[in-house]
Amino acid sequence: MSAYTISLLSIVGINVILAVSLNIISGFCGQISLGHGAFYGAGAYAAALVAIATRNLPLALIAGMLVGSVLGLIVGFASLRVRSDFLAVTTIGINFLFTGFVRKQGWLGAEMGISSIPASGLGASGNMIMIELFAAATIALSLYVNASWMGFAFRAVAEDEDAAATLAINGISYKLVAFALGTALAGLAGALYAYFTQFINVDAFDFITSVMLMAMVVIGGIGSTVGVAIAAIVLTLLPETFRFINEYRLLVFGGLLVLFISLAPGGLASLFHGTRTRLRR
Amino acid sequence: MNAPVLALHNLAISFGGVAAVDDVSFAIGRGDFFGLIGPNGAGKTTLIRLISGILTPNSGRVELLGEDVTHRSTATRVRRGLALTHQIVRPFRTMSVLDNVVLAAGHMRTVDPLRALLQMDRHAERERAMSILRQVGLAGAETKLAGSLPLGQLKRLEIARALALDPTVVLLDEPLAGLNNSEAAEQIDMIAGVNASGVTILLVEHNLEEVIRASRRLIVLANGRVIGDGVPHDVMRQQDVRAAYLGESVETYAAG
Amino acid sequence: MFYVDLAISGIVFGCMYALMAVGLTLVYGMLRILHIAHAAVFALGAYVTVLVANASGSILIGFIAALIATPLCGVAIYRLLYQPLLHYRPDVPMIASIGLLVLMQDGFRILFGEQGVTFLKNPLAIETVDIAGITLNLAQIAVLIVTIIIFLALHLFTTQTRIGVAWRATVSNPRIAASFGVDAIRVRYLNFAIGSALAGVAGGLIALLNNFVDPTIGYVVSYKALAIIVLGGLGSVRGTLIASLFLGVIESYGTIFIGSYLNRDAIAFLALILILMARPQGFTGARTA
Amino acid sequence: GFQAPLTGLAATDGKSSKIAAEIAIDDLNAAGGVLGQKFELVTYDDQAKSDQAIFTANKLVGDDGVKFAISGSYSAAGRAAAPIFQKAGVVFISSYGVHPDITKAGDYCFRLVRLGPPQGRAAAYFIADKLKLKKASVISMDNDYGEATLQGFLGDAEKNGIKVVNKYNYSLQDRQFGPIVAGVKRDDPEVIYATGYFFTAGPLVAQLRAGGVKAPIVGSQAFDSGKFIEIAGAAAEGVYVIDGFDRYRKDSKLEHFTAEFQKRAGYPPEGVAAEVYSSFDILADAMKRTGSLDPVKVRDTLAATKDFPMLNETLGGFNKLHEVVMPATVDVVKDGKFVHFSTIEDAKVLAPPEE
Amino acid sequence: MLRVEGLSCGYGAVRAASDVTFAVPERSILALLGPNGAGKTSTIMAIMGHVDVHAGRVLFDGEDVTRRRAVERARLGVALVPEGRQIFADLSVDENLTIGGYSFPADRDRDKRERVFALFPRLHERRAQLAGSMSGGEQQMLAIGRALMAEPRLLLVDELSLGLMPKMVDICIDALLKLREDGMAIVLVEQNTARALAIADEVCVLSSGNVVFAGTAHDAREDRELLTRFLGMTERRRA
Ligand SMILES: Nc1ncnc2c1ncn2[C@@H]1O[C@H](COP(=O)(O)OP(=O)(O)OP(=O)(O)O)[C@@H](O)[C@H]1O
Ligand SMILES: Nc1ncnc2c1ncn2[C@@H]1O[C@H](COP(=O)(O)OP(=O)(O)OP(=O)(O)O)[C@@H](O)[C@H]1O
Ligand SMILES: [Mg+2]
Ligand SMILES: [Mg+2]
Repeated sequence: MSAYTISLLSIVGINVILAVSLNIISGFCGQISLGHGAFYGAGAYAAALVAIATRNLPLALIAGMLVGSVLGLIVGFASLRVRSDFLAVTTIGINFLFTGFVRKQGWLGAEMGISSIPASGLGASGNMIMIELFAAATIALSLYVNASWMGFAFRAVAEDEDAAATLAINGISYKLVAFALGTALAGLAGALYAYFTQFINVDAFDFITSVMLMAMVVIGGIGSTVGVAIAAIVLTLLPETFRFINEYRLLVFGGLLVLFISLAPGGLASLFHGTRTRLRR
Repeated sequence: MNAPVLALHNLAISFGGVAAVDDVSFAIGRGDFFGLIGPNGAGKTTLIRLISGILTPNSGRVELLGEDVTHRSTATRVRRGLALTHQIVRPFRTMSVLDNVVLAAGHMRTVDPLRALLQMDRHAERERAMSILRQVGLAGAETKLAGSLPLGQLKRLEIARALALDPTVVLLDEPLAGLNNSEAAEQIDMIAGVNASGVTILLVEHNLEEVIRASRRLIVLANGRVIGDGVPHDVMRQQDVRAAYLGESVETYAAG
Repeated sequence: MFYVDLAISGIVFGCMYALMAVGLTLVYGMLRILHIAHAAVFALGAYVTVLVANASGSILIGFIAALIATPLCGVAIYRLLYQPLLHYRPDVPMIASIGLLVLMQDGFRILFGEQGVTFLKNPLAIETVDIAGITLNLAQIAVLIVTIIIFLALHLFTTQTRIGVAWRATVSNPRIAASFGVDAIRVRYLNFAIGSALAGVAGGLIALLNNFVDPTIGYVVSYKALAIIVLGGLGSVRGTLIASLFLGVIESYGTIFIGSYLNRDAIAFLALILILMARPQGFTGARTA
Repeated sequence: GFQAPLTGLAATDGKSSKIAAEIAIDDLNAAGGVLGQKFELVTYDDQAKSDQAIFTANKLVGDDGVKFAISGSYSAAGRAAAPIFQKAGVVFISSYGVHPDITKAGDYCFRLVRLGPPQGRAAAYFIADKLKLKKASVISMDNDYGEATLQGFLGDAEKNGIKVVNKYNYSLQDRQFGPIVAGVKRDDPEVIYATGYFFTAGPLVAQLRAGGVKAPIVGSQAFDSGKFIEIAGAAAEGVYVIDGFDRYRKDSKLEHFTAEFQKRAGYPPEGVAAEVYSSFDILADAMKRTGSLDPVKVRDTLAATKDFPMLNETLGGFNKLHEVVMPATVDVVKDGKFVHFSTIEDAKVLAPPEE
Repeated sequence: MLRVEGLSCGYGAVRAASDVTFAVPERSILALLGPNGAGKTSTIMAIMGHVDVHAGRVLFDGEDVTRRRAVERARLGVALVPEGRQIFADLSVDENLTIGGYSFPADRDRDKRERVFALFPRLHERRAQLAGSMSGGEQQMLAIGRALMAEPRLLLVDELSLGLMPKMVDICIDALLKLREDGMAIVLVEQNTARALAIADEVCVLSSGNVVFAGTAHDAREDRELLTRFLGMTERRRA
């Protein structure tokens, strides 16, 4: 396998984790978040610092998850107060706040980022295999959550929180759990990314990253784990396959995005089975 | 009367100057069947919202099973044995009828997200949901999306969900609206059956005939205040109740 | 004096934001879609103004051209992109909208060059006026005046006219509004046309202010305007103006006093989050328009 | 192999880079190539982003099997790519990425632009020594280039007796600088030092002047673009650019390049383009002198290069870290053109770091 | 005024009502009755133009409006009291009424508004309240008042008495009778069968989407089988 393929597969795995975890928050629990990049970044920075300090891979991964989920819980608490249609924009704010904060923090490398993150010690292919294993585990977890009573309750909260309350489902705790779980996974993805690039810079976790992740969720079919995972793979590889067209790349990409959503608004999942109705307002 | 399951003490709330509920107190004993009537805008729905915790009162207390729940969330109250139906129906429209009820039947599994995460099996809940759907007359509709049901059936779905919670007290807000006479009669018989099995009922209705037939005690609200309270036939003889509520139809019902 | 200068520059920022965001508010109020491609319409307005002004030699003609091009573009976006997606969750059209923004922005880059365009003659950015010791250039004054006019007109339109009420009724329940003779389709076209025209004017004015238009000019609009319409209470014209001015002034002071801890965008969003924590319904509450 | 940001925020410089690279390759091939072999250019878009650069670097190394790579991109991309080239034993030149880490990745990595800190130091030296001004307001942009340059400037300002009254910073999306103008007006400095790209520098300078600020403005290298003058118009007059590009110098190679670039791009070349062109030039020169295409040998020859005439300056040589040692040109805008103002030769000021 | 000929309607592949035929002349009330899910709402909404028509025609004043949009039908003089009220929740009571009269010039707006307020004084008390915060019955009054603002020639009422107290039901029924006298044609869906039959001229009964009775109200009142099987009236209750 060439180094190029390995690096590509690594990013694919990371993006799968990110998209599937965002789907837990936005798809299952209905909390639209356009700030997933912030949790991803928080995980990456936490892992980078721990990795440099301890050179211990498991510790760094755990640190990434922990910081991601703690931040997620804070945002979750904040989100409880805002009206649901404000949430998307509030989370955009979280993303800008995160990048704006990091840019000015000397101990986080500020504009310069953090480099010389120690290698995982697994080698490029070992790294890639680890990432894929985590991606598979994330997908499995997501499928399980959806099949469990938690997933069932998520759906109720997503559709009508007040009505859910009359069935003894406490929307607040479910939202918090969704945020904590989704952002912990995003933190994990960040940690894996830090090991993958060995150099992180806040630009990798900006608003555009968050938007791309949301695009993966929507294109995959909101709420469908498999659809979202496939979309993450496709949306990561697609721009690569037409790398040769260079400066027309974004143009084509934007065009395809528009075209796809116009033709299959229910996402990939709806192409396979009739989940269209679930996506209706 | 045995120990009250639900007691209201001087409840009051107002919206921008309008006193929607004004110093309301009463208590419902276990197994009782209360009717709550009153003119449009009297404050009945508001009262139900106060009891269920969707609204918090400006003053007064709500006691459920002897415990002060005035500042508890709706979910907590439901966990303690309260169930309610909405006047303006609120099903989970994108779920099947069955799932709507299964979710309610599984409320013990979903009280806490972490416990919910560890559980998958829905067999028992499905069985129970099916039998409740049969009870409310929705058998055959279980696979339909709740969003496509006609209004009359949505009213039944609301009741089915409430029953699936296995409640001690049920608050019903106009469960008969949108049903024709015999459907309404069936429905009220069904509710009476539920009451007979020991569940306490508080019923808000404008279908007087049925309320009077089914409830053992009637409370009349007007402008947020209780203006009548007692055995249905006695209350309906009160002049002010008839004036406020019945207008020209007084004769029709006086005969009853 | 310094503090007054800062306040003035904050108000100019605020007016700029208000012009960028008001079209977005209208669209959001009507369709509950975060119309991110609004930023591309805005950029289109900026490009058309500059290019036509340069070709014709008159800035006014540039603005007129933008006022023709942007409504057409907005209505086309509604008809071709959003209308078929109205029955889906709002995130679906939002992502389509983002796709369109990427497409259009890159289209501008390829069509008009990555170097951007500049007015050949832009006296408004150069000539200044001194009012009580405050120096403003003509472009800034134009921004202030246009903002006042537009917001007054819109406020009166949405609250005082029957069309305005119909507009809000369509927001609330389009089917039933139609049952009373409110033509939801026409109202929506009108909505997009007006919202986009405002974006076009905003684009032209900001081109004047910066004396420069490049493909990323819409980028700021695409996210900051979102913060503004949320602060304004989503769908509220009055709220949008208040929120814009507020953010403008906060940013203006913020860049000077806490600029070394947080950048300007972060300051704006910090303000947004803090305010939403205190007032979850934004500045003007949930009422539309 | 060549990578450049063809899309995204940095697309302007990316396009210039790409054209310059194409001219360089055409010129080299027209001259018969090197050692009988023609050059082949493989270009990828890295969007000036680190993760994209990892792909493109890996693709260049793995799929295309390039032996020599040049980056016409910013630091983030260069930093991510450098270790990959280093590991693969590919000679890598960063034409204008200013972050120190790029060359720290290893001995295969070179840089053809002055690092941020010495650029800032040069500015401080120029202000104190040539302009003889003592009281400065500093405006810097929020990115690694801005930050690095600022640090260099602040570090040396005091030494040169310059008092920095106030520091301001802005982000690359900003085009309106009202608060900064207000602040500078209050500071009433003798001189303003600013970093920025043409798209921020143009509006910034115009607004400073419109706001009534008269103090001379000293700009960083990235001011260097005809577009800057176009945007700022008359306000650009008298602005100094440190480490500028002396484009009207009499030099046949430069004249040829300028003409060719103008033809292909439709606008005159900036410093960025010149740097990219020279990157190819110097690499080919090293190959010729080595007499072989073996990357290890070419690397060593390249490291030993002395007094090589680049388009913008004459390269003195590379230091231990493969950083450039060369004098700095200062341009000034006059009658709507960048013209040569002076040259800073002081080796101590311009010395790149050794580690 | 209104003729419905062989109308079949539904939602996509779902058929809600088939082959419905009836006519409502000026100055008359047609009661559209039937058990839950019979297709009454669907038929009403198809007449208004909100539900897909699969077959058949809707004629208004002899003119075929089957392909017309709802807006155009509204302008021809059709108004709707929809099932479940569907008032404009974030508009004030006054603004809801404004929309009711939207198809007509504003000049007579005041008179019409006064008439509505005379019928429902509660609405007058709450002119500025947001409609969404009104009680169920108040919203129903608003829905009726809104339709009256249109001064329609054809009024479609889906569940007149829904959520109204008995006194208010009487008031509304009186109002309908008066409107009929003024020449209006009315299609009335009502679950209180006895009251509906008492005021209707014609009756159409649906069950599971099919017409099981069409004829005069007089005939319907005499048809025991119909009353007990489809209209839920038991002997006890008729007595
Ligand atoms: N959020 C609110 N803001 C203002 N007024 C309100 C609000 N909620 C309720 N009201 C008013 O309070 C009064 C009581 O309303 P409530 O819904 O309790 O009446 P109700 O007895 O249920 O009437 P109905 O029989 O019509 O359903 C009404 O006049 C209503 O308009
Ligand atoms: N949006 C929808 N999508 C699919 N099917 C629908 C939809 N709305 C209604 N139906 C179906 O159409 C049939 C007729 O419904 P309709 O609402 O017309 O009945 P109705 O006679 O008005 O009943 P009710 O008295 O309960 O209001 C029902 O079987 C219902 O399930
Ligand atoms: Mg009520
Ligand atoms: Mg119906």
